[in-house]
Amino acid sequence: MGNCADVIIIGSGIIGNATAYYLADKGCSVIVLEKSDHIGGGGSSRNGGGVRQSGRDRRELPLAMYGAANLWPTLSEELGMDVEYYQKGNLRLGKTEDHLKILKGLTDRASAQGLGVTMIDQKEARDICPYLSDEVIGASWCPTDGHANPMLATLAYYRKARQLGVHFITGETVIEIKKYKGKARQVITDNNVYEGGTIILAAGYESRKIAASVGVDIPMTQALLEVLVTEAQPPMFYQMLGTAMADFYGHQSTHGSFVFGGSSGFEDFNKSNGTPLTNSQTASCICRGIMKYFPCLSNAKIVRTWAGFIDVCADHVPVISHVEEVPGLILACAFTGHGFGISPTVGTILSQMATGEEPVLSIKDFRYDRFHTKI
Amino acid sequence: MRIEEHPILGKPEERKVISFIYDGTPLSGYEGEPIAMALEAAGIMIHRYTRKYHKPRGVFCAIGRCTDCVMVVDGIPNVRTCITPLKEGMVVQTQYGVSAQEEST
Amino acid sequence: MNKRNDRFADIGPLMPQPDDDMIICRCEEVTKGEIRKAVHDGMFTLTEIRRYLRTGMGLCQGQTCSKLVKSIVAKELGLTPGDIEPAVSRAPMRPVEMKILGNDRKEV
Amino acid sequence: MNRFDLIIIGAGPAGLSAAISAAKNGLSVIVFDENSKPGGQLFKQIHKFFGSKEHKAKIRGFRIGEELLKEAEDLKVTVVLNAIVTGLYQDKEITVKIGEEICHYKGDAVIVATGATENMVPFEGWTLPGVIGAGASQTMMNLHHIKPGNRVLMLGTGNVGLVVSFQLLQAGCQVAALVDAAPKIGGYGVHAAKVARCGVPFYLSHTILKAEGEDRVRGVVIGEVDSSFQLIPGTEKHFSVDTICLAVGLSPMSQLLHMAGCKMQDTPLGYVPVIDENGETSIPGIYAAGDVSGIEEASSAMIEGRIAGTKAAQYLGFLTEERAKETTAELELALDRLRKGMFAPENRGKKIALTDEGIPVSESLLTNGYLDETDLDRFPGIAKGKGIHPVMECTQNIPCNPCQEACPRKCIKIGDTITSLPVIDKENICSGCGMCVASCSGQAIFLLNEDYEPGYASVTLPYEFLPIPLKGDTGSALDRSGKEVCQAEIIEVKTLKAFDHTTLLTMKIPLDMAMKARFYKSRGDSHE
Repeated sequence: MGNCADVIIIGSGIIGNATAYYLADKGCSVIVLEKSDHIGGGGSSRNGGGVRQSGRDRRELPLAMYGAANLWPTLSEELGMDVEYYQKGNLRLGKTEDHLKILKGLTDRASAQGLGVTMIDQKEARDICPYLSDEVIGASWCPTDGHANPMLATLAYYRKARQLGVHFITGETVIEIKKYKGKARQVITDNNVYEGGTIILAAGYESRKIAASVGVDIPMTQALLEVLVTEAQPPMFYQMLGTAMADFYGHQSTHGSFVFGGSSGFEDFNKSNGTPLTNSQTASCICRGIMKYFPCLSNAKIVRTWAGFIDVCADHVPVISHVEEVPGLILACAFTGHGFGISPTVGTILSQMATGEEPVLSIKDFRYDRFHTKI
Repeated sequence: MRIEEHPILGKPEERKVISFIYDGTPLSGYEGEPIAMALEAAGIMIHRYTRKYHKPRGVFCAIGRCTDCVMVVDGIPNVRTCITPLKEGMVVQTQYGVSAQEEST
Repeated sequence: MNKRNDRFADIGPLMPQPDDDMIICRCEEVTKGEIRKAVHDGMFTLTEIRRYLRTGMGLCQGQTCSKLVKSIVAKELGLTPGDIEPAVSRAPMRPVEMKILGNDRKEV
Repeated sequence: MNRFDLIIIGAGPAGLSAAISAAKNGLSVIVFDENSKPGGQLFKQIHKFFGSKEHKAKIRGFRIGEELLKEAEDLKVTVVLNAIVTGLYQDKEITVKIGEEICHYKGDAVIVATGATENMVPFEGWTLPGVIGAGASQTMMNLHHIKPGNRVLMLGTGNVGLVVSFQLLQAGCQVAALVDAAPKIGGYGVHAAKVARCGVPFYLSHTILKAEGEDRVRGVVIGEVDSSFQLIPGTEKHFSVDTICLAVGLSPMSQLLHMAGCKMQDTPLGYVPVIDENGETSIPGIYAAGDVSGIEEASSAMIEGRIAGTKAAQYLGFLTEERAKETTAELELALDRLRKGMFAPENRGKKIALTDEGIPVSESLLTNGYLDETDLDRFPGIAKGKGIHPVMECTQNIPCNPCQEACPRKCIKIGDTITSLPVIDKENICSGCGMCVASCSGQAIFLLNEDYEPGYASVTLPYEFLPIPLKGDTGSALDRSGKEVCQAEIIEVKTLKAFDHTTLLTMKIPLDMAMKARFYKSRGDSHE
């Protein structure tokens, strides 16, 4: 294959790897370039693993619903590797009337779009998850939500795509994309030049700098979030958890350890030395958030905390789009921290876009040129 | 097996003898010595059985790094017994996987 | 910079060895054979092996096994252990109960 | 925010030394250590240290620890114990678990002195209870007064393997064998000789094949390996033991430095931060000292600590550059003196055939753990003499000279290069006081008197076991390999405070055994 392929994908995160798999499955030749030394080194392996539909932006909900119905349930089988997907529902918890009001708003909008999500009271919530603190007075409940292991899912797509002949190359920093006779053709890295019929840019926040090399800009910023994991616990419950005020989110994994993410309020301001570093206060804040809802976990030992960047789009919805002014370039970035749950759907759509097929769902809401001033 | 007198270190300084419960049976040890040492002195080497292969594990590094010596102490699992001081009336249980209950499998 | 960046490079077939069922990661009970197979599945760095098999993700966070896993991965890739980057070290250095980790807001 | 001029993580030899030299220059210093006792490895080391006076030679490790602690307390250094530093973040901020809470501290400078942890080598059954680290058994014996087992097999013949094997014998355990895959013993010959003359066999070019037992270690099988470490079929040997100690090297615990973002590198001495000669990492104001910056001995860790403490003082303006350079230059010389001789870092792995004096080294010492009789007469320290005189079976260039200072009559000369072999100064007459025998860190000096009685000679040897024999006891004399060679009668037992728990036994033996008998075994007592 050398340095030419039908499709060059920039970024070996969950989106890049999934797309590579679906393309190889269609018989395309694919090269995936990853800047870091690790496959899935970015946010894809660092997130909380939620595969949820409730709480999604109405434009993004169809992608989530399609995945939960058609792709996630059979993914482990399809990729020949357990991605630890659970469809045991999502509880978004509330402790005050205001919380319930927020949850009610989200529930009504989503059910209007056909998602099976309802408000439940304290008793029903505790029937589903008996470990809840009795201060929880109600929750929104979506039985078809779930969670999976982001590390395994990212590597499972990679492993399968690699088996199907996709060339993955790590340690390749993309400098620029170059047009050839008006069409995006070359991907130039520190030490190589690659050529592809189609170029898919799926490098998270880094996509902004690369897109600029062909005169395209995506309005997004970077935020630094943290996640923590506990020691293994006896099996307790497998619902995906969240709260009205997003104090924390997370779930128990197959291994028995609980993975929890959360926010300190400084996500847009946390500093790093270029690599995602934790700061000295966030993990403690997440712990306080968790214990408010799950006092029974207060003795659980935290064994690791880590951080990850998310690419925050101006309107908090991703860019999944052809770029007419740069034919042959497809953008897939700015997932704003909730790309994992919709990655199988997005991978499928991107593989259809790259092979001229009609995407299974409309992507008009995710055009790259949708950003207009407020007046 | 305790060293009564050591050629270089001599006799250990006086320590209070206290009692604790190990898997339901009362044992005695010195206050403040690591739980693992009190067990070792009583000839108890197995601290836990691993979750996947149910294999016995005991003290390995004795400085709180390898976590092989963990047991359920006063109801809390994964306590590193090689660095946790013994206290009067402590309840120490063999750990099976991640808890004190022997798994049914 | 990991020398084996071309993940399509042929590292030869996975040859079973007599000590494949030996436990290497004591916390998560991962065997040598599973580590070697993971390399042949495409996992060329310790971070990938760690995420793929959970080696080094147990209670001791790799303090006991990371050096062993490193030499197994290096041997399988035909590299020296020095070429393999260890996984990133993260807080907490020792397991800390949630209620203790959450107890840090005290104006001193 | 709790802020200090200097935060030191680890109160071992390096950490305490750094705290002392920083506090001497007026810095506000706080030291954190996760253990309940400070001193790190020092309090587990009960043997007398090597080196020279400036390295606190001939003092036992734990006494050095006590000295350091006292000095730190006198200088008002705060040492917080049971304090686990859980993270080293940006802006030199650390989080410390103390009791039931997490405290935040910041330092204008940070010295990481977190030491090392033991390497592992897997073999079938290595997860059985009873397989422990050599350092673990040292902790159990010397800190907690617990015997790790009754009968022990030691894997690894570096200094740790040798020293801990001797300590196992002192604690009353039996040592079945010392095993190493390498063809040669890795540690000091004198340490090997101490164990060999107790009758403990060495199996080099051997490795552990299998630990036997279901619920705990019940036995072990070792096998010989060829030069490429492949098993030679049919060479399996079984030992019934209840404990297996692994002394296969140490690795720096450099996780905090890696977390903080310091540039790291993989070296034969472990995964360590890239540091300059003063221990400063790639992040200005963050230093690494002691084993965390590269595995060496406690003696070098103490000096590295003092260098880092001095540099931190200069970095924060408490010391002028000139004064700092003066101090560190002197310390670097002391450090350099330690890094000389056959076991110096630059000689690591090299085949050394001759001593600095050009004397062929004893092959037997490297493969069996004891000098062969044919080796004896070519070494300056081993010679016949009139009346009582010292015999120094010290045949390797190691940085050590306590015997030179110990002798009141100046009978022993090493000279300025402390790695030279000890030489007997014929002009001075030995008084038989035994100070040299007691002060030798390697227990390699004996007093010989071939004119004790017609047909008989006396041998005075260092003895650090219990029970201490009594004058008039009879038993057997063992040769350097621990084989019983003749009857022996104890004619003198000397224990002085100055000997610091090394008892001097003098035994009467037939004259022809004078250059053979080097140890004593009372009847019914087995050290094997």
